[in-house]
Amino acid sequence: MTPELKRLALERMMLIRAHEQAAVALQQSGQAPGTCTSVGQEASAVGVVWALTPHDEILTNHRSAGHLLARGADPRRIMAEIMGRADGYCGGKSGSLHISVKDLGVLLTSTIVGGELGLVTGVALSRKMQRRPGVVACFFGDGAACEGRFHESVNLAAVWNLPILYVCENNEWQAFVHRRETMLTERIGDRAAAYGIDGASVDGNDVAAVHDAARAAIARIAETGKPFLLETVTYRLRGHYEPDDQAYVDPAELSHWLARDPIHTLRARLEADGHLSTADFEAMNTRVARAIDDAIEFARNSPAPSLSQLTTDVYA
Amino acid sequence: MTPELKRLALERMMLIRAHEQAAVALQQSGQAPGTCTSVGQEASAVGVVWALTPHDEILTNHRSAGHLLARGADPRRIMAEIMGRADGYCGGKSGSLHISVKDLGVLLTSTIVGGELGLVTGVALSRKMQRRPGVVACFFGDGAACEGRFHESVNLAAVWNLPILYVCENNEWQAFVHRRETMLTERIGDRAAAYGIDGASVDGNDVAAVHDAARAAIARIAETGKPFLLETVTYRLRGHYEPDDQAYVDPAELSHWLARDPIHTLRARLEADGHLSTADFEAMNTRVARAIDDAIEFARNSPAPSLSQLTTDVYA
Amino acid sequence: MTGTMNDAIEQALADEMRRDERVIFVGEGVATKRAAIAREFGAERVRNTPLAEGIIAGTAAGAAATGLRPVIDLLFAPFLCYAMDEIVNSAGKLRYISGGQFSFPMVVLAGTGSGWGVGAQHNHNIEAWFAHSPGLKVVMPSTPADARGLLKAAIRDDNPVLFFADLALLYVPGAPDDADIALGQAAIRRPGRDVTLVSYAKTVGACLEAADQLAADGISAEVIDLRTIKPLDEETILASVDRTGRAIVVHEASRMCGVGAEVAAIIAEQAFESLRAPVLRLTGPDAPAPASFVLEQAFAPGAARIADAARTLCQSSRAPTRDLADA
Amino acid sequence: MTGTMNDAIEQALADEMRRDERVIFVGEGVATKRAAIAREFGAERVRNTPLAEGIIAGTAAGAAATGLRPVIDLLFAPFLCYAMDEIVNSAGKLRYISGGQFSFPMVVLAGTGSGWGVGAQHNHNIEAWFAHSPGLKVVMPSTPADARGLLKAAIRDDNPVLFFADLALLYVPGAPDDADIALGQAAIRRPGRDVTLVSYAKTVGACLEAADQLAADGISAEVIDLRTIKPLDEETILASVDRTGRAIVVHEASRMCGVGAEVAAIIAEQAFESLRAPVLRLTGPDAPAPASFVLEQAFAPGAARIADAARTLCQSSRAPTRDLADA
Ligand SMILES: Cc1ncc(C[n+]2csc(CCOP(=O)(O)OP(=O)(O)O)c2C)c(N)n1
Ligand SMILES: Cc1ncc(C[n+]2csc(CCOP(=O)(O)OP(=O)(O)O)c2C)c(N)n1
Ligand SMILES: [Mg+2]
Ligand SMILES: [Mg+2]
Repeated sequence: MTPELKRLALERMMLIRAHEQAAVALQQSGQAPGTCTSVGQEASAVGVVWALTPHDEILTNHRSAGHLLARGADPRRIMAEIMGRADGYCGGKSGSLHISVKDLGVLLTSTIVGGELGLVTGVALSRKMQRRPGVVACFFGDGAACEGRFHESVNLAAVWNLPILYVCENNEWQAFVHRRETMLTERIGDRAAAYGIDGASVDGNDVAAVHDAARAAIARIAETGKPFLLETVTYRLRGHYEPDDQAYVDPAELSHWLARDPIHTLRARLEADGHLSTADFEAMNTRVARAIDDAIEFARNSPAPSLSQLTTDVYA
Repeated sequence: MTPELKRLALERMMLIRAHEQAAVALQQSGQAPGTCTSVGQEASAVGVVWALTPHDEILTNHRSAGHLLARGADPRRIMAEIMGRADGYCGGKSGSLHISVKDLGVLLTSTIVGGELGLVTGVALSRKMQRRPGVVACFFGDGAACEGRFHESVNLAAVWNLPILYVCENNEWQAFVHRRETMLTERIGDRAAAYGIDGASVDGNDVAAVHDAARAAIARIAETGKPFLLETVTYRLRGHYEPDDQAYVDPAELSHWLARDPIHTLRARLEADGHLSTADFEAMNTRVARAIDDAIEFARNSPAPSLSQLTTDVYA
Repeated sequence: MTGTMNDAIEQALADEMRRDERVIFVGEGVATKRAAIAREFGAERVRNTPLAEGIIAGTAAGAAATGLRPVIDLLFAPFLCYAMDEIVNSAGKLRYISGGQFSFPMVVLAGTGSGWGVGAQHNHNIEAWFAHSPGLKVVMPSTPADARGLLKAAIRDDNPVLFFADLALLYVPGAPDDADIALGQAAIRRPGRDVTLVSYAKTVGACLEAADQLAADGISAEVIDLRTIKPLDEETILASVDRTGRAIVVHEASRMCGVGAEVAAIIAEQAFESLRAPVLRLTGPDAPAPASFVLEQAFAPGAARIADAARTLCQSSRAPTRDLADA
Repeated sequence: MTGTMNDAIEQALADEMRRDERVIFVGEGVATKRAAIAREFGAERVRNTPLAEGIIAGTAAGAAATGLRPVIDLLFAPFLCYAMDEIVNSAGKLRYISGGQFSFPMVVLAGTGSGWGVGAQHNHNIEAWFAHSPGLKVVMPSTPADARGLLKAAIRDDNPVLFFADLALLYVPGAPDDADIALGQAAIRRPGRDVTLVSYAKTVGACLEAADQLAADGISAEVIDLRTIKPLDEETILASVDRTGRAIVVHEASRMCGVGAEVAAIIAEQAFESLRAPVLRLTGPDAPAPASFVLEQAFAPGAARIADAARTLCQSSRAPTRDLADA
């Protein structure tokens, strides 16, 4: 990443963080239901999504705000969806857990863990049969990697040569269960070998490293025609779902990762390299704050869906 | 295996083959529904099952005759079950596809591909929590290894240290689909690494090699407390389910494997080593033929289940 | 031209795959077992899969949402248990959840029902599950012609359709003539005045047999074949019961919360004034399907049971309320 | 002593785990979220799992068949879609398939229903699926006390029991007193003469509210809480309808092939002579569950709708057949 791109990445990561903090505040003040925030995972989202072309597609899950905002989704319509309003991306029918934005190629978002893994093969098959170049990125967690659908999906994609960038965002937690309680191996990227495809693991808190790894993976998919399994090693800095006091989290583990906050480290590096002035940073802060204030304002003013919506969009 | 044990193994393998051929004949003459025969896979069944103690347990699937007969099940009651008679091991309610024999530790036989994989973890958990030593052997096919439940089962067994001997009988076919259409890798035993456990692949048509590999695997389970994934590389010499002309099978592949028929090769080896005389072999043939004739006779004379059985054994 | 329901399914597939190149056919061994289809349409559109129902259904849903029109063969109904998430939570719900951004034009094929002696893990009539779930349609034909017409309609429909083939009917010769049949239209197989027999799949034949027996006793039974279970053709059912004043619902699936419960409830709610007798259900028992031939044959209600029930019903009847009202 | 349904579930678990060391508690995060249970009974009996519902349910079935009595928490009802094979094809059928060699004493816990705004992949009332399937029992309580008694009965039962907790009721304070409650017994929450309201889970409250409103109009409504869906307490339902001559079945689950269809069908068949009016069903729509609060609140039938329906029913009624017969 160029310094310029890194600065843009920092601002987008700050936008994601601010969005999540706003969602938390709204939940705490009873203005919105709980959400699964991506606090701490912003680098993984921006690093991968910015490696995609506008024609590539994305499948994501319950922890999607980072992917959506990295892709350029409108914070106002995301916030409206979280608050269940008519102007939300899904008219309020989804809420925060499965926000799709077809116009941006963010497709079939599911909160069933493993749902995206079950659907992405079909999305990639369409792309392949319609002779559309590019890839489909599929974001899922370390928990989803324990579901049988992970096995079925990666294996089918390998056998059928589907252009899928599997992105396992390993944040060490599966709701209230630590990843180490659920698997004996450390690196999910290594599982690629079991399917005869390539894989890699990257520091998910270093946006530049993630971006490079994602671009290399996409190049590899173009070369081999096969899917690629990329693991971004990161950490869930807030609880699983608001509210969650994380009393069950080892404080040492948490502080270890707090010290590796992807936003703080990126900012520090940019400043150290002389690519970011305090003024630059303040300007970013201001723009981000304004965008999120607008989003909240927009969502608050958006009407509730009309009751007639209860039974629309069931059948085509 | 000692020469004596090999002779016994040969006779048991001949019994399995004769049983399957009888089942085929009954189907062809309209006296029994179709079955999934284990013709060609007798060495895998006898080699593994004879490595178990009477206290160990077995889960198997739709292709179970070899496992049942190797374990010492009564050919008469198997045949009666296949013919849907009252004296069958399941009173005729199962038919050939899911024959359990609890008294022999052959538990929860399922014809849902992957069913045994989903159930074996619980059987092993009971054994472990009840402090019963030994292992649970779980027979499944290369097709079952494609089901998500394979992934979930092996992973949970690894994390929970369950004493399971996973035995993947890779016969190159998954009903009407060749294994190579379903996976990019050649050796299913290698997948153990993805779960942090040990695995191995063995010539599944060499009963002594299978037996040694199974014994080594069981010893390893005792040592590590972890499950073991053993692949027996074999071949389905008849069709998937009677009747099946196998028109879809490459004749070269079939003849390659016909030349490696586990019964013929074992017999030839024993004869070459001077451990089997023609008289010995004839005597075996006679005993086997009589056992199968008895079985058919018994099954034919067994009554159909009474209609009252339609609704028994539904609730405990 | 004659053929079986199995032929009809293959013909409908070929017809639609010729008509619309977006239609693909996917499943465990479909390219092997439907060799003619595989030859004509090629390996890209006719695909064998690894043994994994969940990803087959998920792939279909993902492909349907992005421009293809998949038909998947999951072989036997109980195997759908591995694909419930993809069928119900994804294909059935993601249109709604997304506020209408996606549609799922896909068909799921599966066989079920007594006849092959394969037991409860290959034979389980679960069509009611899908009727109970939003966003899905359900078809279960009783003739080759209906199978052909309904499968074509299912493939052209923009919603996920579950297409269940009754194993006992799959290889029965018939006339799979090529008539268009819209989803949601029941067929009156035999008109009658005294009692309405509502059924689908194999038990339609039992009802027709029963109707013959009843005719001998001077009882005129009307036989309705639902053909499509969801959307359900309530009009045809209610119009018939308004005429006959008596109804018996017959199917192989078990009783509790089955399609028969739905049909009986609709009649009890919307044809109450016309009813002259209790609405009866004759169904399979609350038990898994046995393999043994004699037990399997006893599972689904047969003609004798149906005729007996109809006779009792016609004896013990009263005038309908609408007449009583004037009394 | 007061507590919520969630407390009651934990108490029942603790009671049974103390009483019977074969009872184990397994699921994603159960050891974390039920820390007191984990502390008391230890890591061997209270187990967190990898994220894989299918193997959790399969492990429970395999363990149940070999001497343990597992209780598994699958969290939310839609997640059962990943475990249908283990619940339906294994736990529900292998006793029968094996000719009675195995039994499956296990309990599956899951939450569902509107109230949390979590949308259709966390909220889907699918209890009817399991009522339709052989070998399974189904419980869905409406009070903390019932939850405690029924969960204990479920854990002691030798069959697989699906235990659904209505999310809207889970944290409502109540009195989880420790009474034994047998499976299969409905409760008459309020006696009445004119109309029977049959319901379960959250809509029981709506029926009681409706009954209050109706009382003001001089209509006396009887409210039946099924508590157990399978086995269904037909006697209590039929006895009530024999007295009132009118019935409305109310639930949040969708209409087609739901529990309401079964109850209405039973009434139409076995209480026909007592009926003075059509049997009505008030249910959730044929739609996935919306997340938006206003839409979610409109999903399940409320007191006003129930009271209106009851009023119409009581106006437009006739004398029951048994009286008409003498006319
Ligand atoms: C099939 C299914 N099981 C359980 C859940 C409840 N749940 C939601 S998120 C979550 C944890 C997922 O962990 P992971 O896949 O690592 O993703 P993360 O939340 O850590 O981003 C769980 C258990 C679910 N939504 N779907
Ligand atoms: C879930 C499920 N899907 C499909 C089938 C149909 N079927 C029965 S056996 C079989 C092939 C199984 O292949 P494999 O696991 O390799 O075992 P093999 O038959 O080769 O011994 C199939 C597809 C089934 N019984 N269950
Ligand atoms: Mg995680
Ligand atoms: Mg095989």
